[in-house]
Amino acid sequence: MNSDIVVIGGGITGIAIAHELAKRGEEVTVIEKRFIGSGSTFRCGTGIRQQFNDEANVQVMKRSVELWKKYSEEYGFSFKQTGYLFLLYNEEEVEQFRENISIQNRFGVPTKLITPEEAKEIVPLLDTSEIIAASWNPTDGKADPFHATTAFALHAQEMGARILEYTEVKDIIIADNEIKAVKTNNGVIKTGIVINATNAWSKLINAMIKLPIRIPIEPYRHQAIITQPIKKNAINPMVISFKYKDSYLTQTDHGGIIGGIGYEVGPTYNLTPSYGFLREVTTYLSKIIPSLRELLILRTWAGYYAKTPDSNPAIGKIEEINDYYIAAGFSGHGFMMGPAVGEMVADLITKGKASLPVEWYDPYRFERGELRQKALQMG
Amino acid sequence: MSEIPHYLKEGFLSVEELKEYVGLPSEERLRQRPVAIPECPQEIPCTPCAEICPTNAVLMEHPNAVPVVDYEKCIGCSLCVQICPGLAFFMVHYIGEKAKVTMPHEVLPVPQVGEEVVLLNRIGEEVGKGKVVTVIPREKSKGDTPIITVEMPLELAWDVRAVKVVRE
Amino acid sequence: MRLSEHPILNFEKVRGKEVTIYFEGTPIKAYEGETIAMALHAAGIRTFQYSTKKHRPRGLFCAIGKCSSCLMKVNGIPNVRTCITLVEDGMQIEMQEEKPLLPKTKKPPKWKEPPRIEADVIVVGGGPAGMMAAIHAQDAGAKVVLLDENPMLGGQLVKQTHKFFGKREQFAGVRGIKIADILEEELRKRNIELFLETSAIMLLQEGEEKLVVGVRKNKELIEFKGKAVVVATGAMERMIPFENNDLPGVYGAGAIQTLMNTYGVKPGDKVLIVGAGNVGLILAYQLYQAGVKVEAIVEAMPKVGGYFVHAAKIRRLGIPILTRHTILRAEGKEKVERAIVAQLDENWKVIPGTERAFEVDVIALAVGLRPSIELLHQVGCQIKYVPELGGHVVIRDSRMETTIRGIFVAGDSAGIEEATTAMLEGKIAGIGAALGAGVASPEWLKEIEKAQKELEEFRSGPFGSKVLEGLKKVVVE
Amino acid sequence: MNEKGEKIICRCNEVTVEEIEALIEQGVEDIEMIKRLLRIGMGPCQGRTCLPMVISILARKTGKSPDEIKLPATRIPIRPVPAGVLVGEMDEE
Repeated sequence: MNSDIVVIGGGITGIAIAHELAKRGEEVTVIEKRFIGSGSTFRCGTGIRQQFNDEANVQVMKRSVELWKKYSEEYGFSFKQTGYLFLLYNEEEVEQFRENISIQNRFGVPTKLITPEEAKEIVPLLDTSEIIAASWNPTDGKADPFHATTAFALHAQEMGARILEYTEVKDIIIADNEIKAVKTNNGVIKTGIVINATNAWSKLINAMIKLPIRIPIEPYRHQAIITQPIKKNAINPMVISFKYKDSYLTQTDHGGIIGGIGYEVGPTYNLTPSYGFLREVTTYLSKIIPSLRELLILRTWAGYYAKTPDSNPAIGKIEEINDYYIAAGFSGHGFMMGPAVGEMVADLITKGKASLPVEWYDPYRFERGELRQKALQMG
Repeated sequence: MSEIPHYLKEGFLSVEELKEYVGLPSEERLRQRPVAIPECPQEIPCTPCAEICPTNAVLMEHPNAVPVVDYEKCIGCSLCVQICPGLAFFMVHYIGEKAKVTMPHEVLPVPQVGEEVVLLNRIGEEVGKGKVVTVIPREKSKGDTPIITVEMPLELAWDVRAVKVVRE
Repeated sequence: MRLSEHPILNFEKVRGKEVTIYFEGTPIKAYEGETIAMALHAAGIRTFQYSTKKHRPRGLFCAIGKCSSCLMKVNGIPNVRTCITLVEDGMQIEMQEEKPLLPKTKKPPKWKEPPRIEADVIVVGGGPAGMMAAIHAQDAGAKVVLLDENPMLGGQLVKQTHKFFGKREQFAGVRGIKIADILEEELRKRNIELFLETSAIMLLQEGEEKLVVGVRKNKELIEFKGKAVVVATGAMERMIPFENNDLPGVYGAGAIQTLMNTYGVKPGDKVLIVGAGNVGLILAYQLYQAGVKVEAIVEAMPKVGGYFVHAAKIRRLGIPILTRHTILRAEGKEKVERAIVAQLDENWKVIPGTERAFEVDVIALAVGLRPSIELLHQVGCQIKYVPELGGHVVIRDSRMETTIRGIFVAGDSAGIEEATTAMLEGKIAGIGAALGAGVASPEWLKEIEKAQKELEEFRSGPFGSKVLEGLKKVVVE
Repeated sequence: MNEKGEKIICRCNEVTVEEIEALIEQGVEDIEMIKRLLRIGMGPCQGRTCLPMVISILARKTGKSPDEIKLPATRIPIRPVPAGVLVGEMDEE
């Protein structure tokens, strides 16, 4: 089999990249070890926000939200702009967020500071007794990861992309620093361009090309819970509280409350949820929304934050091997970045440069010791 | 798949099957005293009838074996009828033109001695009327199951295995 | 409607003081000792909720807290499992949309370290297998603690009014309900610590020992630390797909037995039973004893699957058994009013033109049980799909130890069989656990061997051969 | 007699036989995908009622044996628990 471009990894990143490339008429094949989304995408917290604390991420996420809106309408999957509400408990936090907000506003993202009363109007079940303000962006939102990823994949295929599930990459064949082919458990695919979109497993793929630089991406176990379904409009936005262990929660389309806290274990590939987490997450989340105490917790599960030291992904072209790109290390916010990353990588491949600030995600920054400002992340 | 016997298809033993699987006692024996008739043709792990019989008349080679009654040894004490968890043991006794059939009766109401009851065959059809001559109530039954003996016309002795108590 | 007289049962135990509960504001008579669902059913209430998407009426199904069909709002708290929650005087019960509204101002719960109970052997499940495991583990020298999520011990035994089979020393000839009493007496004699209304919600490895986390009365977290665990969590009724299979009035066979035999509530007036295995046949007999008309039993196979003697018992009471028949559809507006059945040909296809209707208000599904292995699967025991044993079961050795050292299994949760084998397996697992916990002397191995021999003997007939086939696939040394 | 009724597989999420078969016919044969796209097994009973039927439908339609279809993971808590109970003490209002 031949393919001009091979994307390794069928999560939102790989699928979005393939979708964008196929849209531009490129021949692309996605190789996924299990089924699409089976990595971290199908385990994510579903949130999509533009509220970041640096210019690059704000611009990228603004574009991503535009794409989420466009494709959700075109393809018919759920993307709701129900907003993100960061609860702020002291002057220091408020100051921090004032700065973030001014960066966001500069790029046209309409975040603003609101009062606890206003916050309570948006989420009546909130316990606002401890907050002094909140950061509110009504254009942030959430999407159903299953339907979204499947929709992108389906349309990518309609536009000519090939998606091979249950196909695992065993080796990448290189000669004279040129990629010749990708060897899988189902045969060999001749190709010259490979994109590593394997996030938590990117180390393994990087090893196959004997990547000469250090790109530290490690899998950390994070966990989440889902409750029984309750009446709609109970908790519309994604509510965040850094005070209470970086917790986040929101209501999903089907009515259950999904949420998590900054409880991290790793580096590890073990995805067994723990008792300790279950008690902590219920403790912290019920401080934010006390009536949660009555809700039945149906299940916990775990997923990876594929983390880099500055919580920003590595996106870019590797010079030493032709042509090898990487788009991995999303540190807990890969789902939301998906469509924009698709554009950025497709731009790099077809035009050699991107209109979004892709340099911020320079894969070489770790080698150079030039870490970026830590990206805003919760859970 | 081997041929499914009639009793498994229908859930009841035909009289022919009864003769084939169990073998009936002689008329002479039936007139001597009540005799236990096992209607249990299937191998299941169950032994209380063999264990309770005071004269070892119930033969069972191993716990799954079908019970076989040695009619000569059987003294007609009805303990097997009382204990059988499957309610599958009966006693038959010929006296003159009548037969007395002893059977378990685990539904309400339990009839009284002398009461007339409706006789039911193995598929619950009403086939006649009979008179209750003995009742061993639950408290006195070794197997916690009331046992009744019903007098009926002789020709019904091999059909009737249950009764219906009808009161105003 | 409540049953008053019964040839075998006495309902005084579950009819304590009379109390009043309110359904949507209407007062209903109930008795202390009953569960909410039973009281509602006795008052003729069949529909407990409507499903959100398609607004389908829903009511009871399994009646043992596993299927979540009976959820209602009780005293303002949503999603209470009414089938295993006891009534209290003055309770306010309301139908909830499947998506209830959260109550507003509430104080957040306070962190509390749960009490920790320490023992050598923890037994999860107080049915015949669990009780035997507890009794023998204690006799073998272990300190035992037993949990069961129901308000009473006995598992399925408390509903079984029929006499058991096997040998007399295995309680043959004794009614299930009496066996439950006998075993409970043995438990209490030994002062084994009991936790009723306590559901195990997880099983964890903590260092060298095991941790079982339980929730009591849906209010309190309790931790149980032990060296070995015996999981005897029983089985759950299977469901089959037929049209309108979620109408109120379609019940698992076990649910009807709970209504009728445990709580003395009449399940309905006319019943159609699907399945002529032992459960369906016994259920038909129990319904007849309770004064409920059984219109028919339909069985897809060409023969009766359960013991012939159970079938003979009901045929002579006039209950028809229709082999090679299946149920097509349940009909009725808010609840079952009719069942449509049809005949099958040799290839399991419906023969057109053979549809017939039975006017019934209850359809009992007795189509098979499957082992409840959730706790074992969650902790990581290896499982395998074995149809002869009822579905997914754990791999274990001949001493009932699973692929995780120190975790044992017994009873229906190890493979669907009977109470007799459950008790023998419970004995083996209990002694095995005591040995595993290091508190029993090796002398006890002889008792395990004795029980293993009895099991072999019990299983040596044609009914046991199917189980033996299944066991070949899951027993490894 | 009534018109055709729905054969419900997942009671919690009202998923019918037809919906599952349609998805399989579209090429979705992994039980984990069927679960996520139709939400079978994701309700309060966590698959206790529906998973055996889904596995049997999958086996029937794909020709695989039920043993080859991996049962989705059972996670803690194995039965629904009110969040407040997991924390500890629930004071009455």
